[in-house]
Amino acid sequence: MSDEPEVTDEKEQTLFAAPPIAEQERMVEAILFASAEPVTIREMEERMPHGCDPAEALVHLRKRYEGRGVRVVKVGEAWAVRTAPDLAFLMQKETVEERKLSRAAIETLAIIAYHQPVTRAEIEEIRGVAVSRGTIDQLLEMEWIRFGRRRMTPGRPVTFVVTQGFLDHFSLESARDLPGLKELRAAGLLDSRPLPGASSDEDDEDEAQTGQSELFED
Amino acid sequence: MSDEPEVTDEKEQTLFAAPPIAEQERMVEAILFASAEPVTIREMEERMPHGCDPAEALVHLRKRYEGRGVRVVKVGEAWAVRTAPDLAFLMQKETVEERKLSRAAIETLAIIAYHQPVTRAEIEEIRGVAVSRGTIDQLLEMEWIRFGRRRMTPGRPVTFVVTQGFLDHFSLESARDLPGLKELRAAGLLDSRPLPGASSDEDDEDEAQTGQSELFED
Amino acid sequence: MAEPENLFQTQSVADRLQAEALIVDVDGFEGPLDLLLTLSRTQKVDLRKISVLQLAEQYLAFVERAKALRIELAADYLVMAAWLAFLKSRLLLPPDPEAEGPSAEDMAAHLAFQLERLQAMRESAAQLMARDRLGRDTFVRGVSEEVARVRKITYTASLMELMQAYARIRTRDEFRPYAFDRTNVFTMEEALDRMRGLIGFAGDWSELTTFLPDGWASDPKRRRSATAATFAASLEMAKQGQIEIRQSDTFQPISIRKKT
Repeated sequence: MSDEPEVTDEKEQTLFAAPPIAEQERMVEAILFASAEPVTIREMEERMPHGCDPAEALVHLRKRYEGRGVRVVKVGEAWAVRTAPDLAFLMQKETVEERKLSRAAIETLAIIAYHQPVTRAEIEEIRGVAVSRGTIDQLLEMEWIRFGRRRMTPGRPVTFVVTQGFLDHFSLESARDLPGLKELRAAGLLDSRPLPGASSDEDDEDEAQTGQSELFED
Repeated sequence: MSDEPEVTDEKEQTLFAAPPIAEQERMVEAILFASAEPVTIREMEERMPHGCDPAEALVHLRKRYEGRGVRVVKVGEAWAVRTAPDLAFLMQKETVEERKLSRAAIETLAIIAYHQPVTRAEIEEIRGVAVSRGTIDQLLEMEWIRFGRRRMTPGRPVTFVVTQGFLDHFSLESARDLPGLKELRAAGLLDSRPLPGASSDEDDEDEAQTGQSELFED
Repeated sequence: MAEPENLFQTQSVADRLQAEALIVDVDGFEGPLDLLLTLSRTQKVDLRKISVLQLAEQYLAFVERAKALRIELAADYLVMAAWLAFLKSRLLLPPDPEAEGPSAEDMAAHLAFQLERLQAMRESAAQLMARDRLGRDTFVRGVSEEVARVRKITYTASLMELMQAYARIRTRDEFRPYAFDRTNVFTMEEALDRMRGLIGFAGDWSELTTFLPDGWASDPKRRRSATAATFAASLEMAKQGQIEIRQSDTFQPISIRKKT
């Protein structure tokens, strides 16, 4: 284009000189951002204009991201941008799903509420079936039941009692406010009448009541 | 947060105070870097601690990335980090071969973008030719257009509008930023003038006008 | 761009190709408006100053050519041709003050508007496609992190459910599953089997009660069941024409005998 040597010199210099380091830093930034895999210095060099020094640009870039929400990290021989570890919690979204308590769990809970403090063996006796470990764990985790005092009987079994959280959930002042069987029946909450001749549940009732009053005397 | 700040005691303030804005900026940075898709303010809010103001943090963050290798861009109602367009030459490796769009598809897309919400009949009237089912399907499949509200005219025809994906693809903050939109509107070229004498679709007309002005007015 | 008259008689290969491309478009999907827009470019004026009359003539000439060359034109091209012919005649004739409907000028203006609008959309489409495009000019994050969905399950139960559960347990013993008592039931099938075996021996009238099985006559419950079953069986056999039944009066003993 121009024959004048001094102009050529200048032109050549601009043509072949590497971009300023700030510009190189931008390039490295864009490359690291868009790459699915960590990028080696060599790979950066291949992609950047002739004469670039990605290693030096990286030093600047790394500094720039110090303390930021993302960081420039070395992965083996390559480089990548990663979320700052202290912000990992942002990468999850909590969704709350409400489910009905299983029949086993609600029955176990009911027995504990009516008979507390009650041992696992006693729960099983009342329910007539074994109580799975998972059911108890679930209720403990929900913080609706907790461990009570150990029973002073052979084996010193642990007992379960209901918690304040349980009372709050069911809007009860205390477990004593739970209606007895007779009241449940009077309120039509029992679908059944006792069979004629079947042993009356009066005793049951009494027992439950006794159990309860015992429990709540402290 | 509180309506009566003077009543709120110090303890409560520390307990419920949002993180400092610099910290919020880091969080927004991490969230945007981690996502290929634009993220709405609302989504950020859901993931950030209570009381955060991602919109304000974004103002700072956007400024911070001005002139960098990556930029914080607004895409409709959402935000994303994208590489600076002048560095595209570094990204040959990342370029995805794009399905070639037919001339009919490109024109149809432009008509939907500039005239939205627009019915199929209106597109056909502008192009002077039937729009093939495949063209609309292709644009829907690319998630560049979606169905808008039905037009409240006889037959209740469906309308088409462009999507956030469209804005993202063409680096548009909103449909208002379409190139030449203002000039086209000033020249009356976005009106859907009926053929003189063909009065049957007067109602259509009015609605279409309202739709557009609604959409593009600020 | 070739003059429309020349579209079908050009000599150069390039022109011929161009003409063919236009014909393909005519056959294809671009439509009469696209053809008009293409023809309008020969006027080398702003679309706003276009001569619609001239354009109509160009279009009609094109359609004539196509017909002469036996090119099948789609219906909408012919509709447009008819409309343009009408428009042309209206533009050439002095306006009829009695005429209803839009004036020729309005119609011509509308056509010019349509062409201008289509042209504007073409240009906008080109501008749009020339913008910075994601995946070509700008790029998304290479390693996107999925937002882990932490699903937290909370369980719930109502006080009613709690009380009902308790009541269910405590009253469980009051119930036992219902089982049909079969030990004291003599079925009709059994009675039929028995009767079929016995009837051969009863040539004369015999009382139904004599057919009751052994051990079913004493206990009232068993007798009722056996009597009912035997009676039902005898009705069935009578229906089949195997026996006859007789009863002298209400509540009198029922007798049966083999039908001869």
